[in-house]
Amino acid sequence: MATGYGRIARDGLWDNNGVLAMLLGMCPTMAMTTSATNGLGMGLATAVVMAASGGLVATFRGYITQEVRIPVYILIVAAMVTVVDLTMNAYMHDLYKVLGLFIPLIVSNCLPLARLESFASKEPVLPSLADGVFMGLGFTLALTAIGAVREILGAGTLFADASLLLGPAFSFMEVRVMPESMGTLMMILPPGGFLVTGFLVVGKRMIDVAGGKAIQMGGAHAV
Amino acid sequence: MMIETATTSAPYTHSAASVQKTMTTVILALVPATAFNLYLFGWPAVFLFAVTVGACAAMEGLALLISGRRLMPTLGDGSAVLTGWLLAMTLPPWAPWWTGVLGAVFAILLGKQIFGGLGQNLFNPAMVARVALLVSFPVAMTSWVAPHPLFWTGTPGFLDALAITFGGQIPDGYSAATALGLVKTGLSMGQTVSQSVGQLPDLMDMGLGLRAGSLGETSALLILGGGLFLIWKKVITWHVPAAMLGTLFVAATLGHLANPERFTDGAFQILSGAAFLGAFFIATDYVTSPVSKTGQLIFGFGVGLLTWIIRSFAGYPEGVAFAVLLMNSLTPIIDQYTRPRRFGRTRRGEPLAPQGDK
Amino acid sequence: MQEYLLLMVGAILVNNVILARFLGLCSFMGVTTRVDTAMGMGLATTFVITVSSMLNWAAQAYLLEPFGLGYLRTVVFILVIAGAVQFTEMTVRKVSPPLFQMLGIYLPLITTNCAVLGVALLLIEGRMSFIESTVFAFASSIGYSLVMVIFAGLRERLALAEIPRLFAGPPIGFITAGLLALAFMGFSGISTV
Amino acid sequence: MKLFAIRGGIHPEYRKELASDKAITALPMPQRLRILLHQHIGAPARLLVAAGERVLKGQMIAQGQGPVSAPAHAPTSGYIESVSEVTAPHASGLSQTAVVLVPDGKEEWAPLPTPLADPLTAEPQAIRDLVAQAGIVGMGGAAFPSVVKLHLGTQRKLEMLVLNGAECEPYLTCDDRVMREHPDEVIDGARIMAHALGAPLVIIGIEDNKPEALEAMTREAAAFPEVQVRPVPVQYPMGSERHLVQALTGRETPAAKLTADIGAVVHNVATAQAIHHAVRFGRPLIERVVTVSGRAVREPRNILAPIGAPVTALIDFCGGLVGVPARLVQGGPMMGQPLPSLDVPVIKGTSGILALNAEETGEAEPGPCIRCGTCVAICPCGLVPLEMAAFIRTDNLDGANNLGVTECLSCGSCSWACPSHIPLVQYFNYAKGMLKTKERDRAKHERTKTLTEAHRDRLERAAAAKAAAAAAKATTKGTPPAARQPRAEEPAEA
Amino acid sequence: MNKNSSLYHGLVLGAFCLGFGLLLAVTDALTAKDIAARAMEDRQNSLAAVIPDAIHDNNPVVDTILLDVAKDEGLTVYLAKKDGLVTGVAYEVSGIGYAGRIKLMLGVGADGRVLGVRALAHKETPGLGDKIEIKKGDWIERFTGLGLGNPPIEKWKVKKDGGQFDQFSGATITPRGVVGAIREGLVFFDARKQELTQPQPPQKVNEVR
Amino acid sequence: MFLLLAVGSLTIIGVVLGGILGTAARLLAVKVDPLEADLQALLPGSQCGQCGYVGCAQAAKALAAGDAAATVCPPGGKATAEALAKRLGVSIDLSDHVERGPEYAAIDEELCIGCTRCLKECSVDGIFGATKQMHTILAESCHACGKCIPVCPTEAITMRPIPVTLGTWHWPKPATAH
Ligand SMILES: Cc1cc2nc3c(=O)[nH]c(=O)nc-3n(C[C@H](O)[C@H](O)[C@H](O)COP(=O)(O)O)c2cc1C
Ligand SMILES: Cc1cc2nc3c(=O)[nH]c(=O)nc-3n(C[C@H](O)[C@H](O)[C@H](O)COP(=O)(O)O)c2cc1C
Ligand SMILES: Cc1cc2nc3c(=O)[nH]c(=O)nc-3n(C[C@H](O)[C@H](O)[C@H](O)COP(=O)(O)O)c2cc1C
Ligand SMILES: Cc1cc2nc3c(=O)[nH]c(=O)nc-3n(C[C@H](O)[C@H](O)[C@H](O)CO)c2cc1C
Ligand code: SF4
Ligand code: SF4
Ligand code: SF4
Ligand code: SF4
Ligand code: FES
Repeated sequence: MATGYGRIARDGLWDNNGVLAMLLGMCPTMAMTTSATNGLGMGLATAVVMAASGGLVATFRGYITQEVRIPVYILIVAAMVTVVDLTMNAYMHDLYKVLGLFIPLIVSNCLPLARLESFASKEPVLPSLADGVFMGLGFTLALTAIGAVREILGAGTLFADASLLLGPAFSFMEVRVMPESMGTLMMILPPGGFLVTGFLVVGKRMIDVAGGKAIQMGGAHAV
Repeated sequence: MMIETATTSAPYTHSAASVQKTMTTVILALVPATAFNLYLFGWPAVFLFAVTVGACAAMEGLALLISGRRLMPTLGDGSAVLTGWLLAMTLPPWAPWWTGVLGAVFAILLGKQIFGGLGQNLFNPAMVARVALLVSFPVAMTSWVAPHPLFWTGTPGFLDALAITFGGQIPDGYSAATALGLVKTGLSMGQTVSQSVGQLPDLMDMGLGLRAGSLGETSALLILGGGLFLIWKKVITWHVPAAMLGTLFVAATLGHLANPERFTDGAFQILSGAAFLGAFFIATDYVTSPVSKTGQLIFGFGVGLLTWIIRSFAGYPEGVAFAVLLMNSLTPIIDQYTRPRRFGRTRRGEPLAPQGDK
Repeated sequence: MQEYLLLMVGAILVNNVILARFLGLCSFMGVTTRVDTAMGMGLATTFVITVSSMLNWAAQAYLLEPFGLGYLRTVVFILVIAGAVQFTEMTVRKVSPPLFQMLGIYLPLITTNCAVLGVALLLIEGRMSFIESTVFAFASSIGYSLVMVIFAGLRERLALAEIPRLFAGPPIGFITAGLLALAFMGFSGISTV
Repeated sequence: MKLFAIRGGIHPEYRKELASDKAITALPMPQRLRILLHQHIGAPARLLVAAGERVLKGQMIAQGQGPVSAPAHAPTSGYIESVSEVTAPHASGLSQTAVVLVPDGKEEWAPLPTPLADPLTAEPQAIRDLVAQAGIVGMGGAAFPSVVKLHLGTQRKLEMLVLNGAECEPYLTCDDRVMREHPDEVIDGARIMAHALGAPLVIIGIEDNKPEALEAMTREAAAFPEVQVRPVPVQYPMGSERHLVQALTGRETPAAKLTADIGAVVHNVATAQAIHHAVRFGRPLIERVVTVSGRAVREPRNILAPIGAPVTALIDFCGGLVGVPARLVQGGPMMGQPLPSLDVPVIKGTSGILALNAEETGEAEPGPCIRCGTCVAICPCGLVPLEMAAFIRTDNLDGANNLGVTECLSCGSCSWACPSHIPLVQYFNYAKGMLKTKERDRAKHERTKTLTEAHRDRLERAAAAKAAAAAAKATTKGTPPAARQPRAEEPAEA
Repeated sequence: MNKNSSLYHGLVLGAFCLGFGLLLAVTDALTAKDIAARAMEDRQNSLAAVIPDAIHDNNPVVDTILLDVAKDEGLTVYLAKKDGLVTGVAYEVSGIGYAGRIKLMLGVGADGRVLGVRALAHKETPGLGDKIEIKKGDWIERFTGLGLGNPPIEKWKVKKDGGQFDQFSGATITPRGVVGAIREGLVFFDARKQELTQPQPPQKVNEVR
Repeated sequence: MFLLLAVGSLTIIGVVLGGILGTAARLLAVKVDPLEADLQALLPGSQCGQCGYVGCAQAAKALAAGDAAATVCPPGGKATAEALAKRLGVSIDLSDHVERGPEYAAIDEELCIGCTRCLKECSVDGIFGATKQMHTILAESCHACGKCIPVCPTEAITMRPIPVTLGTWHWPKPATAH
């Protein structure tokens, strides 16, 4: 499938974007995007896990039998998630407090597993690592975008609390776009997650169409 | 002589029915209640009504332009105006102008045109807008006023009204709670239903509309009249309204009998909130309700029951809008299971056993 | 009795797994093009969630908690779930090939259906008893199935509608789901679990 | 007498008053008649005459072939000018083989089959023979060879013959006029049919918007206890045989079965009249009553027209057209065929020629379905037109088939009522056509498979035979080699 | 060994479990101490907001007693002591908000006045009910210094219910829940004042993991 | 101690689980794939070779293996393609599938020299004739495989569209204009 790292990067970030094109990893996409900061944090944590587990699966793929492959992949993802969880708790505690709840849920995010099945189990270590990184970054991009839109429309801010996630140096990112009283609450409530994601997929399509590409109709599972 | 050939098959005669006529009839049925209520709530209500209806028509036109369709047959069918009209009738009459505009965006763009326009939408556009506004702006959407009829003393004049609708400030001293809101707040403060209901206008006044509420909420009797007109005109049938109001009444009565201090009675329930408007004008929306009569009975039953449940147990004071949307979501499934029995077949689709000789 | 009822109502309607807790969304978007498929997926998932929640409850109560192995929770849970799922998959493949063909690649993906792990984690967080947690898991998956079926019905109608091309497919699915979530917000406040 | 409700149905504007008071008048013999060889359901008739030949009135000019077919006769005496392709009175505008007859004005009768002296005691087969020879087909619209239906009593125990005098289509008054002017002939024909069918009872159902016809028929039937005349409510499509039987008897014909399976055979009143003529006088079906109506016709009338008369002649007889009509229709406005031009001949099934103006057709540009449910409520077959149409629009023919599109009568009620003017019936006609095409393709496919297998078997057998022959040759040396001559059925190659 | 035997699959999975189990165990061993320390800091930080530093010289996080209350697990009370005398206590209280339970940490001085309140956890609507967080506004600070007599108990309500505390515009349920929780907390303090301020010697030191 | 317990318990879970799964995989394995047989039944069976495979059986094999698309069989047309796609559980877009309308082969009487070559090609025995005599094709049997065309030395055989008759005509799909 992929030839060269440029292709992998393009696929992960845009063409085959996990959220906007493949419609995978929907749960954190909806649940963790009440603000741009949350989306960014969740995305980055997922990217780390995806890269590590992609590399590991590619390394061990010779030993994994068909019958037990899913449990093994999951075991690997779960182990990576736990390692990230423990490490962050111990050494990046402020960040952990923001993301803490979300991290265990990376385990059951479909995206890492889908990539392990379709990429890392067939490709060598380095491309698998790259695929993990770029798919993860693409995921981050999408989540941040969704979070940004929801946050702006819903609360009137952008990147609120970014300094908690990224450190005080990043407090310049925290912007108030409009007064809170104009916030459309629905956008940060559950319906907003679906609506904004839907519109962002349309946005991606418009860009693709402007770029002369055909509209992508299905998600990862459309046969 | 050549005559247009083989483009459309028979029949070559048609009933006089048209979409435009249907929508116009519904609007006509709403006129008395609307006029009376606009009088009751004065200029701010008039402004908001105009803004909402105008914005809905404008959004419809905008969507048609964007999608490159012709404006006329579609814009002229009256469905967008009707949506706007119904939406305006469920807003707090003195709500600021932007609720009408944003409501039009929710109703026409999000609720209708994204799905492909008239007939394609899954959810009732007016109720989508109403609920989206309620969820998004709980403050603005729950600020009610008592009736202040036009030209009475104490009623805001034209200029004051401009300030209310376009300045967004309801002056102190006007606000009042709706009947349902009062009971709900009462309950959450530990008052019993009878204590709260004691503070309410009596049922007669509720029927006439002399109380706080939206345009479509207050004068239940005029709404009823409009509804009966629609039934008479065969625009709607009795199934949805009867099933909905009946279920709501029965559920409320049973609850009231079981625990009068916790649940209001049946008459109160069907006369308050948007029950009548919902039963005759909203739950009956063709597009989003089942097509068969059995389906409509089930639909009405569902709306009635959910309305009572949401009003009695859930956080929001208003149940009809949510109940309608919830049942809208079940409509395709209801449709699938309530198809009529085909001629010569059993309900399950097998051919009938021959009867007759022997 | 009443508390179980409230627990169930809460799990099915108020804090619906899909629409309020955002769990299991990939299958929600993927396996809902037809009502019967959605029903099949709902059944399979209900089975997996209920069984694996019981097993996970046991694992928590008799292994992780007594020995202070809390950090292994995620790993152990997911292994139990993976086992339960793959066992179900093989059974379905054998017993009902048509169902297997319909559910296609989703059966293995039940493993990564967040709803399964999510419900298990919620049980532990809520410190529920065995009965409570079983009731909760079952009710949650009923809520899951309910919304799956409703959504599938809506999508069958969408398939017949003239959706503008830019919105056809996933976007209109998301928007419909958003409106469905909006409708379900009507239940908020019924019980506060 | 008790009547039973039928599901759905509509009440269109009937506009029968345009022609109902006009007595049946005979059309002056036109210059040319064009008699189609295929005026009925079933196999086309086989030509018996050639150009240049003279034929006599009532002479058979084409013979039915196969079990379901009907002959054609010369409506008058004259010369066969040619046998040529002419535009058929059919929506497709395709052409069909016709015998072009130039009348000689002599009206000279050919020898006719001997009529039955007392048909009511005759052998049923004798009646059926006469009906078959007379080329009678159902005059209620479907043009199904009547003799086939008269066989229904041989396998089944029938309880009644139902005579269909509903004439529920708007505008049409030909059956009404026949019943008013010739009630005796209709009732006699009905009794003959009942006898042939072995049905003890005749029920004549007439919509109660035809009081004169009811009165005349009731009066005439009084003499015969086994004949009942019953008014039925005005409700389109009361004339559909399954619905008429249901209204009269309360019995519902099971899907994929005939009304005969529940004891009733239905015939049209004009068919009864034609059978009366055939059996009592040996006369073939060579003319029929046609209602020419519509507001675009100057003077609507009921015309007794020879089969094969050009539609133009009928229109001219009515004083011509008023302006350009929006629609020209053969049959009723609900189920009729649009005519490609006025230059088509009258056939046995032509009950009406309508020229309708735009106001009458009420056609408008279709809009989207607003799911008003009207079509569901009125479909007399309990179908869901809106859903079927949506499936067909999205090319999901299987979906429409599952919902029963093939059971749709094409009665047009749904299209008539649809406020969005969706051409529902056309969707269904299209789907039915496509499904039939698919079925034909599938059958062909099966046939190809069988043929291929036969071919392969044959080759194998031939190869085996050759090998055997070679072996035999090896044993009986010296025999001269058989002349190898490939025959068509048996190519020598393996 | 036969790649298709059950044992082989078992061993493969087992091997991976072994390997990753080891990895996790090691990670846990390495991080456990730090995590515990972080947890302690967290607890201290949250207590610091409701118990001013000035009034104690002990570590309230570890200086706790367990009161048996109607709830099954008992209520952990953190004690602030100066020179061995209890100067203040802190414990968790909760109220019903719009979307569920709101958990608060309430600090009460020995004199029965509120030392401070902080929201620990809640699910209120962002933009409406979340103004009870100190991050979103100082509303929660207004209780500091107040006690049951000041204002009188019947005024410990939101204004809408006839009390003296402001609700937020558009959200009454959340503040009602919070005010109610604090009121109940103070009533509890009154009722159990003896036990709280003169704790019995066998103090139960809560193990912090 | 705890470390041992952790690693140990996890390993045991893993071994047991893997064992169960391995066993289940073997016990529950679905033996033969009935797909190929089903697919072959759906193909015309005329072994015409237009698909590029040696015959229908090979075409079915390729379909089952996923090497061929559902549209592989030209003579089968849209109907076969749909049936194959349904059996394979894939969705195909046939909207721009240009289908040659139904056709049949016909022999030009003037040109036919009666060489009998075409006759041998036809797998449905649709061609009749004898040596040196004019041959005819039975239109009802011909399934338009076209194999007879290239072998004809005088190019007497051409494909003709099967004409629409009153019996096969049907209403066109209404134009959707809104
Ligand atoms: C599209 C649009 C949306 C608005 N939404 C809100 C809103 O959600 N809440 C609100 O109070 N005002 C809203 N406004 C109105 C302005 O923000 C208005 O200035 C404000 O209500 C003034 O009230 P304040 O002075 O109390 O903030 C909106 C205006 C527009 C044009
Ligand atoms: C919708 C519909 C309406 C019909 N209306 C009439 C009618 O009014 N009169 C009539 O004789 N036949 C009518 N028919 C045809 C009858 O079903 C039936 O074919 C006919 O009465 C049989 O008699 P025949 O064979 O003598 O024509 C109608 C059929 C359909 C499907
Ligand atoms: C989407 C939504 C979220 C809400 N969230 C809260 C909340 O977090 N806290 C709260 O007290 N009320 C909340 N409410 C409740 C309403 O604002 C309710 O009308 C109000 O609390 C009742 O107060 P009132 O007596 O001022 O009308 C919410 C309402 C809506 C529609
Ligand atoms: C009886 C009747 C009731 C209607 N009710 C509504 C309604 O509640 N909300 C709405 O937006 N449109 C309503 N409409 C208008 C129209 O059906 C609606 O705009 C469509 O849902 C848009 O596709 C109604 C129309 C009719 C005929
Ligand atoms: S045309 Fe067919 S679908 Fe329409 S009403 Fe008549 S029978 Fe029903
Ligand atoms: S009558 Fe027309 S608009 Fe009404 S439901 Fe049927 S198809 Fe739709
Ligand atoms: S093209 Fe079709 S008919 Fe010909 S051999 Fe291939 S599969 Fe068989
Ligand atoms: S195209 Fe030729 S070879 Fe093929 S079936 Fe027709 S006649 Fe036979
Ligand atoms: S991320 Fe939750 S199911 Fe896919």
